[in-house]
Amino acid sequence: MFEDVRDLYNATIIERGRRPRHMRRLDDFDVTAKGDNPMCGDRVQVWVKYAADSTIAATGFDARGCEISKAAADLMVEAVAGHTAEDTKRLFAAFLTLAQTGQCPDCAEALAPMQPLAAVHEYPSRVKCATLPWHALLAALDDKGNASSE
Amino acid sequence: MFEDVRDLYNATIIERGRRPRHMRRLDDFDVTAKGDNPMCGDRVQVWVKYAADSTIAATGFDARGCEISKAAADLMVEAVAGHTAEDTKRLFAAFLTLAQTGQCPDCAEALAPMQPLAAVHEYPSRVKCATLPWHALLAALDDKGNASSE
Amino acid sequence: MNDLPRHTELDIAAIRAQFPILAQKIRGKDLVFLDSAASAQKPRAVIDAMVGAMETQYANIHRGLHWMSERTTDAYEATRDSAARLLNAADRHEIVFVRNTTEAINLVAHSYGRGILKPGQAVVISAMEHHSNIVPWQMLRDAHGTELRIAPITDAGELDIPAYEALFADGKVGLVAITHMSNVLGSYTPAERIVQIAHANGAKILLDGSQAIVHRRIDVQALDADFYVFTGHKLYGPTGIGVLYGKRELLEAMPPWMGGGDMISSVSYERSTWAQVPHKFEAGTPAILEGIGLNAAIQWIEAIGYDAIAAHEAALTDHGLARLSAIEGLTVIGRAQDRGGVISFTLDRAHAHDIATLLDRAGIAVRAGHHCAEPLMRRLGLESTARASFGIYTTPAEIDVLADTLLKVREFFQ
Amino acid sequence: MNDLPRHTELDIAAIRAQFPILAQKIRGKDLVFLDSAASAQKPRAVIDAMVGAMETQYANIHRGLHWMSERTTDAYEATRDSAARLLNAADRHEIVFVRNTTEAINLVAHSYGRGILKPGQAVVISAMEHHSNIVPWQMLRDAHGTELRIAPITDAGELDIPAYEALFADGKVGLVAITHMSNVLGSYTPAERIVQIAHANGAKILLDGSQAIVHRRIDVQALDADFYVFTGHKLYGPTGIGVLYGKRELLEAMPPWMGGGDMISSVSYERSTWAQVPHKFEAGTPAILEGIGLNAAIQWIEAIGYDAIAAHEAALTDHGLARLSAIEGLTVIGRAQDRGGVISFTLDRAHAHDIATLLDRAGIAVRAGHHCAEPLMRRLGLESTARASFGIYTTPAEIDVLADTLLKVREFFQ
Ligand SMILES: Cc1ncc(COP(=O)(O)O)c(C=O)c1O
Ligand SMILES: Cc1ncc(COP(=O)(O)O)c(C=O)c1O
Repeated sequence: MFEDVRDLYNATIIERGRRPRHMRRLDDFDVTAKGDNPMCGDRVQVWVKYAADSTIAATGFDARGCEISKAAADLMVEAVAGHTAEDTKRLFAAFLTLAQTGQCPDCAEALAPMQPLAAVHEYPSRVKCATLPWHALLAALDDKGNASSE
Repeated sequence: MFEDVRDLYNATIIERGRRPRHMRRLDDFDVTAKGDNPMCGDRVQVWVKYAADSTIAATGFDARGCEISKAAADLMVEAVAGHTAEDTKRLFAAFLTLAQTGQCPDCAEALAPMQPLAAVHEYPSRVKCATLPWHALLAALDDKGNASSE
Repeated sequence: MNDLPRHTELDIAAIRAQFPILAQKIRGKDLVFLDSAASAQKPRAVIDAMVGAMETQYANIHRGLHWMSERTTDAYEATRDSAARLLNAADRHEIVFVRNTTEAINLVAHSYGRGILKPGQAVVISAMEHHSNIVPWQMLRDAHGTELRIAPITDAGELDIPAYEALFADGKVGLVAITHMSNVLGSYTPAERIVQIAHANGAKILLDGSQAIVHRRIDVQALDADFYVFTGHKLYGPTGIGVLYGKRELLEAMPPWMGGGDMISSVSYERSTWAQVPHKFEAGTPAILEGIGLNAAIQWIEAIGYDAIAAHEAALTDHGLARLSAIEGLTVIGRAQDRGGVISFTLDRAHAHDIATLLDRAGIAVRAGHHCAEPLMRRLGLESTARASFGIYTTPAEIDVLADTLLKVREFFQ
Repeated sequence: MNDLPRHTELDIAAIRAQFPILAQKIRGKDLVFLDSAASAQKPRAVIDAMVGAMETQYANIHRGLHWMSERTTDAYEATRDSAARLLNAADRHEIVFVRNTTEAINLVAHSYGRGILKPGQAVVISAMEHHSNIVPWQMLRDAHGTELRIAPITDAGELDIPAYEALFADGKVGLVAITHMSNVLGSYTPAERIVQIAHANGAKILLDGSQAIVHRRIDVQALDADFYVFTGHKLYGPTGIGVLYGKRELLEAMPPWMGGGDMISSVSYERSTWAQVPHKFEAGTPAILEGIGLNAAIQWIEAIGYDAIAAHEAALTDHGLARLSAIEGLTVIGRAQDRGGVISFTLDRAHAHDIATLLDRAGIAVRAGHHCAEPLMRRLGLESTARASFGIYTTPAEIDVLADTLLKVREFFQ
């Protein structure tokens, strides 16, 4: 019956949504921020530790919400590892295009981990689930404390 | 062209609207009240002097507004002369029926002066012009100060 | 209030035929619309009334001396009579038109709250309110120094009456604002009783009838409610129009809220005076077309009759509870004795949003999330639920489609 | 703002054919609708958009994960883009939906007035404001201790610029709220100039565009307006919907007004946090269908183009002024240089209400009274005027019918 939704709920998403690999609070972190989607109640918090060269050394998160937002957070951690804040913002812009259109002409290789979310563009009201952890991450990098995926 | 509106703008109304006979402030009065129709800006003030037996000895008014409201005020003064406050309220109830329906099954003879306004019921938004002075009069009799024909 | 669901037969096919939207396909599947508690679909009668006004009889109202304005004023003001009749209000002047329930509650929170309540007095709400009936009282608390007290609910999702009554002990409660039916749990609150308790303790009471009035006959005089509010779009009417009922002497004592045209008696720069109720609370050009549409909705409801509606919806709810409860891993949230056509549920291993997305692929519209009731979710220990809600046009067959599809959703997330 | 009326030809017959109501007869006479400044008639495009939504695509918005809700959200939010485009706003988040101009001004009077202005600061309005732009500032004065200052007008009915400028001398003025076009006199105010003067004196400014936007292209960035407000029903759209434009940083700095669903980010009993702008100011289920109708109206206006509209209306107004001024005993009220399609007048020996009643018998709809501008009437030394106002669909022939009939009204009251 739900064959067509396997494009979104593919094996990676289901696995990462169920058993996220990076869902943990960092005790030793430089910045953190929360993100929430007020329309549906999804919440996420992200912690970041920088390396000496200002690239991201470690990211952890805590999330309550759907499979999509948890899987997106988990994959994001891998995508941004080793990148500077500047780079991460560019990655987010590219991911936003991917999430909204399914296309990503100038996707850096770094965005490969996010590819399993490409089909979310066919589910417009779920795009925010996929981008919420990124909003929180960017708020953390900007030291803003809070973000919303409204 | 305007033959049909002569039922409302009949000779009496035009004459009384233009040259009201009782439009004057009473210097010696017992009660007074103002009335206004907030939707169109018509205003009227009424002064009443009682006789020793509590009937209305004299009524005066000041009005700004249309022919209908001025004529109605002028005719009202004649209709209520010599009546008690109680009687006047009954007269108003009867006049309201006349103004709203054109019919007045239990119109007392006292209401004869108001008959030239019978056609106002065909002009629903003008009924308030005709009843405004009565609202002010009743407010005066109840010593209320203000009335509105909303 | 005492409509025991009787077995009145509603001709559902004929009713459905009056809702053009129900014939739509969603991705090739029949639309199964189970989101009426968020907003109901509109019958032909409502659509026609609005179109008729726009095509044949429209002008601004109240201030016009010409034919179009007179006719439009009559049509709009006739809605006030209909709303008064629907609520059994004593007096048409007790009906104030607003945009929706939210505005109605904000109006009372502002005009009664700041105008009549004193700092230090308390407002009581319940633990199962919609945000609309929480936030305005919070804002009042923060701006005006009133206290906010929460009447708890039981684990079954019913108002905890002894605990509610205890909130009045110190005599500080000035106003109660409580839902008449929960949009999450489907529970009715025992309105007569909570009104009596409020009154016995010298407090006024507002009932949020957004959900209740869709399913049950309301009689504000029998309830002795001080304020009763509802929103047109859930009652098969247009968006943009709602009703605040208030007892006349209360409305008269309250200062106005918004200023502008239509709500004044006279204006000068030094001092303006206010129109009589209800106009004092209706500033500016009203939602004229929406008022006309609401009248059509009310008349349409009256023609069907609350007995038939209540019986139909009780049967649907029983059927829905039976079918959903039978699904392994599905938990129905809220088990109130007296409940209406709203069923919230969770499913093991599947988040509400994911459920809703899968159901949507099958053409089934349900809502998922906190349903604008975050504090209630917290009380229930949940993040979110999925919610199926029924309207006059809902059929048992649609509930079967929901249940059958949920079985497949469960499999999918196995 | 710089549309010099050019002689663009509007196909008025084709435009009129889009307004079903214009074919109505009033007591056997052709309807001559000259009351568009009170509220405009609705074109087929607006009617169809609303019907289309109700028949094929409707659900509550913003919180839904199903097809109907997604589509309805898109349709409603598309109106925000259209409104931003219409006003040339920099950012769609600067568009707040409200019921009408009146609510927009009350929102600013509340949130900016109580939230940002300090007691002792002054608000400037003009001597030709609609009650909607007087009473909210009066209520603010009385509740919050701000001062209310009135910028005078000249006898021609234009804003007295030197006198306006003088009001800022003591540096107390925090906010100006002024009409962009008078609904009584038809005068435009020189918006760029009054904005500059306000800003040069450190004050923010709100322009009431209820009338202006019907006739002229508005560019809030070129004007540098801080707030710009208009009401949908005068712009050929539905009732129940209007727009508040506000610069983003101002909206962000302002506290919310109404509390409820959709305007929150999170809710707990202790403390709630607010959604981002514009949602912070949009509590409760919005006027969804009306928003969709407004979008159709905006697109319809854009398709016709403000150049064509302005040229047509300038020609109509010239013709109207010429024909009416030629009537003995008739006085046109207001002689501003820069004016739009609204003509107020008085007639010797005939009160405005009586004029309106007689015109109505001839099928002609005009307004009579104080036009919700009592203080302006007092300034003019009048009780009331009759007012003819023009829309896109008005024809020179209709103005001739008005003028010819007024001659007969004059005779009647001779
Ligand atoms: C200049 C002006 N401002 C404000 C308003 C009020 O508009 P609304 O009644 O739609 O709020 C009007 C129209 O009535 C107007 O002409
Ligand atoms: C119980 C209850 N109260 C209040 C509301 C708010 O209604 P509206 O959004 O129409 O103001 C709703 C619906 O959303 C509701 O279900």
